[in-house]
Amino acid sequence: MRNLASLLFAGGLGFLLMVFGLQFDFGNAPMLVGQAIQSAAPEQVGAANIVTAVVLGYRGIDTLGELAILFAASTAVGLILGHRHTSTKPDPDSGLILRAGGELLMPLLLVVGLYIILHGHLTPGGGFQGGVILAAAFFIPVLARPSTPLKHTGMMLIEGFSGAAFILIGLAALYSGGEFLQPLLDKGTLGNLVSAGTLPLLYLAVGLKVGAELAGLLAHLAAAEVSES
Amino acid sequence: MTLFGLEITLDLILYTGAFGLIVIGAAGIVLAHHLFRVILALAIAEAGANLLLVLSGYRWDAIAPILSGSESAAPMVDPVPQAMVLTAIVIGVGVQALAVGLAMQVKKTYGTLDMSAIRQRLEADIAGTAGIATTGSQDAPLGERPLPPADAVPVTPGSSAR
Amino acid sequence: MILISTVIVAIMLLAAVAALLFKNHVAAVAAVGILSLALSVLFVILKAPDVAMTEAAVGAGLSALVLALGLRRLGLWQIESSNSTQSSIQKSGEHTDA
Amino acid sequence: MNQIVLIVVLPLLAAFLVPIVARMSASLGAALGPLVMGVCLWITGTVAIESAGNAFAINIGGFMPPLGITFFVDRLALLFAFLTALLVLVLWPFQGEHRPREHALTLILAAASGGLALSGDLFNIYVFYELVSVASVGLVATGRRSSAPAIRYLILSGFGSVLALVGIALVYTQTGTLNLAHLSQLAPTHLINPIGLAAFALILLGVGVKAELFPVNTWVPEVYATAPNRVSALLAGLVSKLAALVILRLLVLVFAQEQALLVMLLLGLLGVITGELAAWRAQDMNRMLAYSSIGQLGMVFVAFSIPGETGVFAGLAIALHHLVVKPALFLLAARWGGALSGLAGAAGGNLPAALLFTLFALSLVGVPPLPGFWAKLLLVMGLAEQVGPLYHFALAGILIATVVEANYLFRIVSTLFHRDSPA
Repeated sequence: MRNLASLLFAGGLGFLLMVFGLQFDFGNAPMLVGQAIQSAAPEQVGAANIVTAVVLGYRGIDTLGELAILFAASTAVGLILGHRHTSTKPDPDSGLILRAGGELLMPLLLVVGLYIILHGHLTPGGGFQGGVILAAAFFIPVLARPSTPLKHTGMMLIEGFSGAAFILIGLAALYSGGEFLQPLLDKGTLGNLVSAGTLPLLYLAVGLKVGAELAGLLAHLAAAEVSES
Repeated sequence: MTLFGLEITLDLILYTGAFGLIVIGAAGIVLAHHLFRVILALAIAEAGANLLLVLSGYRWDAIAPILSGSESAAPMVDPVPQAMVLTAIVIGVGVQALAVGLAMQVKKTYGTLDMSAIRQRLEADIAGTAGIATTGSQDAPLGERPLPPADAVPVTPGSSAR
Repeated sequence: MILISTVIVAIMLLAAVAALLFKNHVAAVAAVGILSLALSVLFVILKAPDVAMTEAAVGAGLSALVLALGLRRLGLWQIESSNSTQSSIQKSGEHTDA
Repeated sequence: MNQIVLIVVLPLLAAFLVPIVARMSASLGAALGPLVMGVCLWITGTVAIESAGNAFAINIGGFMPPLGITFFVDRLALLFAFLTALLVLVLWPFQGEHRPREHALTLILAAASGGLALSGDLFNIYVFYELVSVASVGLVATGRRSSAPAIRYLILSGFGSVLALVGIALVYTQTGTLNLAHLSQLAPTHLINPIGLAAFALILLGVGVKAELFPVNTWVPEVYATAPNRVSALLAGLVSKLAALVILRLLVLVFAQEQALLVMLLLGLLGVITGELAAWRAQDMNRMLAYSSIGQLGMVFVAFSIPGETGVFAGLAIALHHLVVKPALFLLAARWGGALSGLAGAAGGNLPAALLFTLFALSLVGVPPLPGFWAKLLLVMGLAEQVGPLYHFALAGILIATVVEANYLFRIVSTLFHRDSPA
């Protein structure tokens, strides 16, 4: 009965949405704001990648909220699953190939991740995508040797200070007479690596924060003990 | 190209994809019996919503929103929905990880991941902590079972002792 | 473009249905991963390279990893069919149907 | 004036740093949170005095309004920001074992609540709303047996936010902007149509999860029954009101069409009826308070559905009254808890608490000289002024619900002061 009702609900929702969907003027987005941002972004923010200009400039506080969500999720998972490292029987270390491969891969992933983060204002990619790669780099040693847990102190420092750095850059703008998160520094030449003012710094903070949070989340989940009884 | 008198266009296909994912995800959230499936269904519905958001900023004759020097005057697709989707994807994975962590805790506490079993155990648990003897399902519709006035409810020995 | 999009959308919808109907949880997670990959290709077609990269890295990579870790810790990690005897992690009385 | 953004940013900064500070010095870590919340309280107060009640907007990042994100600061936003900081400070986990992670989550909840009160951008509201979700689920899960309610809550609010995201996509498809002020200019030509109504319904269902709106409030009883009472008080008192505030903003600014009001009226009325009846049936204190909270929020929505200023005033009056009363009731109930039948004569143990409980309960019902009466009177008078059968039906529903409410609250009060043990 309940199943039938929910199926009807889902079907009805789908039908309604479909009917509305066909009324949309697809491919001719109104772009009131998008157009304005597109023409103003090179001058106001100085990033060649307009999406980056929106993510860190025009909608910077969304990104801050998003970092906070990752932090809250990681904190909550840590709070729920707790520290059980002593009682948990870790998985056995994986074979030599994966261990050696992990050690080789980790610096490589770090470099690739940082590259993607630092070119976020020029090409597709940036703090989130690079951050995920950083997370993989941080997490691979755990995967290769589950008995040696993630270095918590170092991770905690990266996690705390990268988030704080994002906010402090924003506050620096507030206290130099502007608004919170107003772009600072010289915009430079459009398309150069050193351009777009504080944007690359912000993206670096985002990338480190995302990487640290996600690696922390993965480590918590991997170390969790679910009783077999 | 037409099918059953309906012209098949790109937007029809894309919107079918987006709304289809949302509806499949919604059905899964409501219908799935296993907690892990519910988490998967949530991810599916989120994917559909993200696709819909990207579609809302699409323009036919436009390039990706990245300036490459000379041709800066070319029209671009709307960068704002793309930025929103970036945010939404990362939010989604955070929520998903939290859900997986909670599922582990549920498994630890109740020993099962079956949604209806969890709900039953939960009801019993709440009633037990409050010191109420369970008198049948709490899910019964309103008015189905006659409810005695509160002071006549049978109490467990523990709570009447005070 | 319309042909590619049709194929991708079909893959996505099939993967979504499969993710909910497969009895095996590992296969279901794999189906969600495929869904994410197809979606990221669709994002490239829709001229959203940033979103495509994120969806590929987060949706197909990280989220699948999170789910796989979850499966492992929840005792649902089981690649072969459910009557397999090789189940050191799989708890015997576990409820596995969808 | 633009330092008001600090009430969002400072708690976030503190939350990021709490684990590190607590590692260096436990006492400093424990003091950081309350300190920051105190600073937020002070900032809100000074901004309120400085602005002298005039509304103003700050453009985050210094971009002109429709381009960037705007915080819209009026008296209502400042009031809710102030109450957020105050309530978080009052309900701060001072006692018990010090857990930096719990402090961090509470700080994040405070920041997100402040953001919800101030934000004037549709997607920014969504982000803060998700932040509230994640932080509150984390806090709920700190309860001893609350992992299952927490995950059911998380899944429902996750589903709600997917619906809200679809609604936002519909709005964006129609208008191409997200700024609420800009949307309110475009709404008459772009959003007064079926798509606008669908978008409103989707966003209403999404945000309604936190606001305990009728069909999406199944999490309320189980979460409030198992979460720590401090967290229940925060959710019932603060978070639900902020979600209601968001719904009010959207309704007044963006979706001001007749059908939207009717949808609100219907869902609100259903919430009142189901909530109060379920509260009447409830056999334990926490779930009774939870269901009564659903009923009260339903009244807020019924009030919001009255067109014009009257409805807004009545709804806000009920919401603010409930914001003060319900956390107090939850905290007082923590003393007794458990089954209602076990309460007989409990007042003897702690007379002041019982008297306070009685006072708040009387105000909740709306006994004349108490503030709850005036709030309800505003609502009833507003409904009576409206023409149309649905409004009169709602009026009858509210009055009957009040009788039911009086019945069960008086029953508890009389049990509390009962001399003998029950038969």
